[in-house]
Amino acid sequence: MNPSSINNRAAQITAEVISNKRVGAYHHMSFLVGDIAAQALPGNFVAIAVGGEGSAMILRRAFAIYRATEKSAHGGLIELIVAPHGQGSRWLTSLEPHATVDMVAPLGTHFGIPTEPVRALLVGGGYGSAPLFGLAELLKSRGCRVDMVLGASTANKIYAPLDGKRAVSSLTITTDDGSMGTQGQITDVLSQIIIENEIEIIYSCGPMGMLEAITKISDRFGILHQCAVEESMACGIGVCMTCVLPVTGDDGVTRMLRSCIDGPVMDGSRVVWDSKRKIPEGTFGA
Amino acid sequence: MNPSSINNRAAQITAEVISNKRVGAYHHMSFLVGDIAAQALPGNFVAIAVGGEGSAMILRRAFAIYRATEKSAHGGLIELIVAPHGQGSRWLTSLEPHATVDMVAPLGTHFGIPTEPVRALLVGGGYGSAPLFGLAELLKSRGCRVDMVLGASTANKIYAPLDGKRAVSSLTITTDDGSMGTQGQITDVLSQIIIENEIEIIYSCGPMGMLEAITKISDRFGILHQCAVEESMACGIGVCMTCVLPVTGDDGVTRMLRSCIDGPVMDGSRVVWDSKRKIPEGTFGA
Amino acid sequence: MTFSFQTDLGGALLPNPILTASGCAGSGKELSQFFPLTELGAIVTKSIMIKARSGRATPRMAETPSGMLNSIGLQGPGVDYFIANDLPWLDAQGARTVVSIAGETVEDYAVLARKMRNLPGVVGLEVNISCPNVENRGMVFSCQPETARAAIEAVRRNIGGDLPIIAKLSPDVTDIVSIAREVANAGADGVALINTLLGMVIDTNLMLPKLAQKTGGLSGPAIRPVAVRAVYQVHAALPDLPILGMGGIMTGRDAFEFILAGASAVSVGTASFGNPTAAISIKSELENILQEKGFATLQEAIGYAHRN
Amino acid sequence: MTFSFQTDLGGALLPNPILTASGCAGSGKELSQFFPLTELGAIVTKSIMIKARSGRATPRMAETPSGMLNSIGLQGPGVDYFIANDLPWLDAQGARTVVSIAGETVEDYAVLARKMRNLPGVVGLEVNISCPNVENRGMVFSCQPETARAAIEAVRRNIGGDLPIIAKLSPDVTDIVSIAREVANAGADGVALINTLLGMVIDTNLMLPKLAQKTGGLSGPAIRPVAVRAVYQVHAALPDLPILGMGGIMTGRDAFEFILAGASAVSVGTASFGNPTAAISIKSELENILQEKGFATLQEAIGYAHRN
Ligand SMILES: Cc1cc2nc3c(=O)[nH]c(=O)nc-3n(C[C@H](O)[C@H](O)[C@H](O)COP(=O)(O)OP(=O)(O)OC[C@H]3O[C@@H](n4cnc5c(N)ncnc54)[C@H](O)[C@@H]3O)c2cc1C
Ligand SMILES: Cc1cc2nc3c(=O)[nH]c(=O)nc-3n(C[C@H](O)[C@H](O)[C@H](O)COP(=O)(O)OP(=O)(O)OC[C@H]3O[C@@H](n4cnc5c(N)ncnc54)[C@H](O)[C@@H]3O)c2cc1C
Ligand SMILES: Cc1cc2nc3c(=O)[nH]c(=O)nc-3n(C[C@H](O)[C@H](O)[C@H](O)COP(=O)(O)O)c2cc1C
Ligand SMILES: Cc1cc2nc3c(=O)[nH]c(=O)nc-3n(C[C@H](O)[C@H](O)[C@H](O)COP(=O)(O)O)c2cc1C
Ligand code: FES
Ligand code: FES
Repeated sequence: MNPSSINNRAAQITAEVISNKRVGAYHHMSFLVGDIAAQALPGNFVAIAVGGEGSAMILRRAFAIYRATEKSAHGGLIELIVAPHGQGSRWLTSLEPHATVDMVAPLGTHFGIPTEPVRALLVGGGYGSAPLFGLAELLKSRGCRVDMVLGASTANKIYAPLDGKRAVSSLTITTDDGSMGTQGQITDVLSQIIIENEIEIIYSCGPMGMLEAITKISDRFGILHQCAVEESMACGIGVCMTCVLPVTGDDGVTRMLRSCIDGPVMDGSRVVWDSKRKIPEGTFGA
Repeated sequence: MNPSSINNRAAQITAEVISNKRVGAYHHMSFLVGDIAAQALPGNFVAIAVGGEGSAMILRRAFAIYRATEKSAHGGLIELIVAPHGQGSRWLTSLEPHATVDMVAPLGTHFGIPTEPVRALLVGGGYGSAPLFGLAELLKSRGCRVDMVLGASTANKIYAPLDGKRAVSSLTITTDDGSMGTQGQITDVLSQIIIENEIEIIYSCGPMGMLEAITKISDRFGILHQCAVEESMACGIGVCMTCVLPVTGDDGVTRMLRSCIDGPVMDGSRVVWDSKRKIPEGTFGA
Repeated sequence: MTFSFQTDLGGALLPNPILTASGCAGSGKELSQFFPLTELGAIVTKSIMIKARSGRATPRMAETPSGMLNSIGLQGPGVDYFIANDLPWLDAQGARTVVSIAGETVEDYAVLARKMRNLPGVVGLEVNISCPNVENRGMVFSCQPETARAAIEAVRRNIGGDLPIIAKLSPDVTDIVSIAREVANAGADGVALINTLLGMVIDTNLMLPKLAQKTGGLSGPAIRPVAVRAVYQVHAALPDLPILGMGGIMTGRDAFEFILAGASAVSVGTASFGNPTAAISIKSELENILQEKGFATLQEAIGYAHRN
Repeated sequence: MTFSFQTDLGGALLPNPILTASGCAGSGKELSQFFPLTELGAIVTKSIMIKARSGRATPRMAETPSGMLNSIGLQGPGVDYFIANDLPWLDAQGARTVVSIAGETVEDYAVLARKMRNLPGVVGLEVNISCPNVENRGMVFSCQPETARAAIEAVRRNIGGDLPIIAKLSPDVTDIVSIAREVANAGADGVALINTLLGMVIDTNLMLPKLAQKTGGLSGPAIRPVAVRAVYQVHAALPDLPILGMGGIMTGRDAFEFILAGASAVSVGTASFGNPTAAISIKSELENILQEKGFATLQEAIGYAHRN
């Protein structure tokens, strides 16, 4: 097993809800988190206990960090984009300002930042756009050109706030139903954008199927693809082994790695996709 | 088994919290309940689902009706006195106005009202005073003289609001620590009050130990004692058989009766007290 | 085309697959103030014994995380009172009744079965064999293949006619499939899965078991994964044996889970304590889900999770 | 007088009775970012097998009411990697380690036991016999008295020295007391109660079992009443057999329940997933409760609910 890179910056805190606004199909929520905002890097996530005292939901829910601000008017802030999907996220999005939550953050790996300016394409599906805006800013501050493609089933599931787009040179939107941008899927427009903008690296976040499809394209072009995966997680801190997926290492060996501490950001071309419900042949220990 | 008197006036409704005020150790809470307020009689109780969606608490909590008002400014109101004791009652007392709860009401038997004016003594322990004020008003409106004794461990557990006391000719208070009224227990003062006021019937509500002690006194004086018992209840509507206690019927046979539908108001002298953790000998079916 | 919600529970034809769970619906009267009993596929009575029983001492109940413990101890007035009073009332409502019977000896089951002949409105018999066998050191009948078989054989021999026999099994066994196979061979037309799990809560204030009886039966959503697993395993091994599934069903989604696992019908127990109209909501929710998923009949959905 | 929180788990002397549960603390490193591992009575490792294992396919997890299902399938790097890497790290932290071992054959247990001789920082061995026995149609070792005995005897014969052996039992049996008696006779110094209950969740969208492996182990507060019952029963029958209690312990109150039922120490599993510092809170809460209740030592409280 690969020695995992434990994110030693994580802390367990009580975070106060500062704001909670509906934006399309999502809620933009910000939390007062103190010092740990300074520790968060694009791609990291937080894990929040949901349901309150006496809840039947005993596991935390993970959310990608949309933005971390060290020194806001309130102090350290972390912002999230939450889809009210099931019981846990509905509880979270029902919280009013001043409510508090138990949060562990920041967790997981972060997007790797090239040491030299590169031409980067950021691809987000649904709320998967959340971690990309902070990344875009960081890349731009390092002199990179940043293009962005966002896709969703329909317009109100595209999360692309005005201020978030500041760092982006171009933004392409696709929706399955054509209610915003180009009708179709992200992958329909990707190749052209890669060619036109001479993309050298792709960063992505979204549903696993999308990440797999992007990997096929990035592999074809022979460019790097860092993707933030989303596996079902029980602990978020590396102790339960529920969140694994098969990843091939430098030694050519495929191992079941934890997406919470060896991820969520992983090298797309190293992930053995389409491994749901089976262990790929030849995996270490299979 | 005795054919139980099912309270056919019960309905399941969504009730809105109208107010929630701390009074001493308790919360006075009022709920908008519509038509069912008209159905409630002193001694009846309500059963409220606690914990909200996704709660690990799957059973309702029972609360005696403090007051039911058919036509308030808001429409039908039910008021409760809730002690924030454990997880369920803490959840309930944390609700803000406009929150809603799932309530089944009114449930159980009610205090029997004599057809002729009598001299009644109402005895309440802790939040057990709650159902007695509405009863006092009703008795007074029927021409009864009403005396009242309230007891608790300490002053802030005596619930006796000014407007509640209107119908009462005398109010005696005892506290274990002497922080209000006479130091001691209700039973220390009872005999004297019974004699002085020539009491003909006792109505009581409070901890089971207190009800048992009152029964001993009422039996000695040979006067009626209607008490509202509080057994741990899973359903409140007569379907689970968890809330039983042994009660001797007219036929001299002791049966395990459900305190939720054959009670909570029962004839104290018919209850076989001190039956926790054992079935009294000779009980039907034992 | 109209959707068919009908089910066949080992010969009992029911208009819909939602039943009450034994011991969780009083005598029927108590629930009838909230909805007409005819709305349900059937009413399962609390387990009836030969003689009246006081049940266990209190406390009989403890709430647990997403569940509860009970030790009612089969309180009831006995079979003759039941036949003279409760059953005619149920029949007068037009309710379909599944009578649950429980015994302490094999002979008890035989006697009770004979009493069940030709009763009005009775559509089936649930044989609760999750009871202590007084002739065998109090071992629960359904915990041993031999005693499970003996109890069911006694019922089969004595019931006469074609009243369906559903054997209700305890989950507290090493291999529930082997018990199900045994009772099927002994003549059960179906199995009811699952009864409560044996549990205990200790009152940390008194520092004693909370229930007077010390142990009790665990029910509610906490046990649902165990129940679904039992239904799935038994259906996989004995696909032709009808199953009445139960254990923590609170919503139509939960009922659907049992149907997919292989239940032909489901019982709603603990849910009714928290919500008197739970069974009715579950019924309409399940009907909606089945139709949304494109099933034309309930029948098609039974065991659907076993496809590959 | 100072309060004594010490416990003796079948020969393992621990400064306090709070341990992690096997498979719920990673390699130790992951939790050590939240608190020093020396704070706990001991760290129980995930079950170590002879060879590396990829574990089961995903999904491996489903949340359930007040619980969760998992089918990790004992993913791990194998015993040699463990001895070379994880154990020295734990020892360097000063952690007391209880190594959990798991095998697929009786011989596996023998081999693993031999490897456990003279390891640094190891204070005990937990023998996870809730594993499928490949030589016996995949039947779980601890589900049959004979196979449970065989596995523990193999460890006893091969361990040498006086490392305490704790046999970890599955609750999915008809009679857990008889299994506990069997492993005690076979040489176990104590028992760990309980492992997870076999359960299933069906994904009602996919209409298939949610876990790739279909069934999984149910843990968390949902199963606590079953666990407390098992501890109580085994302590009542075998009062001298030390018990490591677990199953849904979330708070100090819950831990106290297990101590009162008869556990000499407790393991915290699923609670750590929802709260990385759960074990530490539980430890201080339990210490407070014991003192409030007037116990001078933990020892006095063990099995206190059995008094009469
Ligand atoms: C690394 C990571 C980042 C995430 N970022 C975001 C985000 O920025 N915004 C957002 O809205 N959601 C995000 N999610 C998903 C989020 O954690 C919840 O799964 C989602 O909100 C549904 O939870 P629920 O309680 O509402 O739904 P339920 O369906 O009631 O919850 C389901 C349970 O299933 C598990 N589960 C099932 N499928 C998944 C899955 N695909 N991913 C994670 N858990 C699953 C959950 O852990 C939980 O135990 C992220 C998940 C991960 C793992
Ligand atoms: C007929 C009746 C009338 C009541 N009236 C009032 C009232 O007016 N005001 C008030 O504050 N409380 C009243 N109670 C008590 C109330 O129902 C709750 O038991 C109490 O609020 C504690 O619940 P909890 O969830 O906070 O505590 P927890 O201790 O977390 O809840 C405990 C669980 O134990 C059960 N339980 C244990 N002991 C008792 C007991 N003695 N009585 C009832 N349930 C028990 C509860 O049903 C629940 O399942 C009444 C109870 C009954 C049965
Ligand atoms: C209070 C109570 C009483 C019960 N009484 C009986 C009974 O008399 N006979 C029986 O076969 N099962 C009895 N059961 C078990 C239920 O019928 C059912 O099998 C179990 O509770 C699981 O379903 P649930 O989780 O929906 O309640 C009882 C359960 C409860 C909670
Ligand atoms: C994700 C997970 C992995 C587990 N892995 C193991 C294991 O490797 N060996 C073992 O003996 N028990 C294992 N268990 C069982 C736990 O050690 C414990 O017995 C059980 O979960 C009950 O305790 P809990 O409710 O506190 O989690 C595992 C449990 C979980 C939830
Ligand atoms: S979520 Fe527990 S190891 Fe990743
Ligand atoms: S509380 Fe269920 S019968 Fe009384």
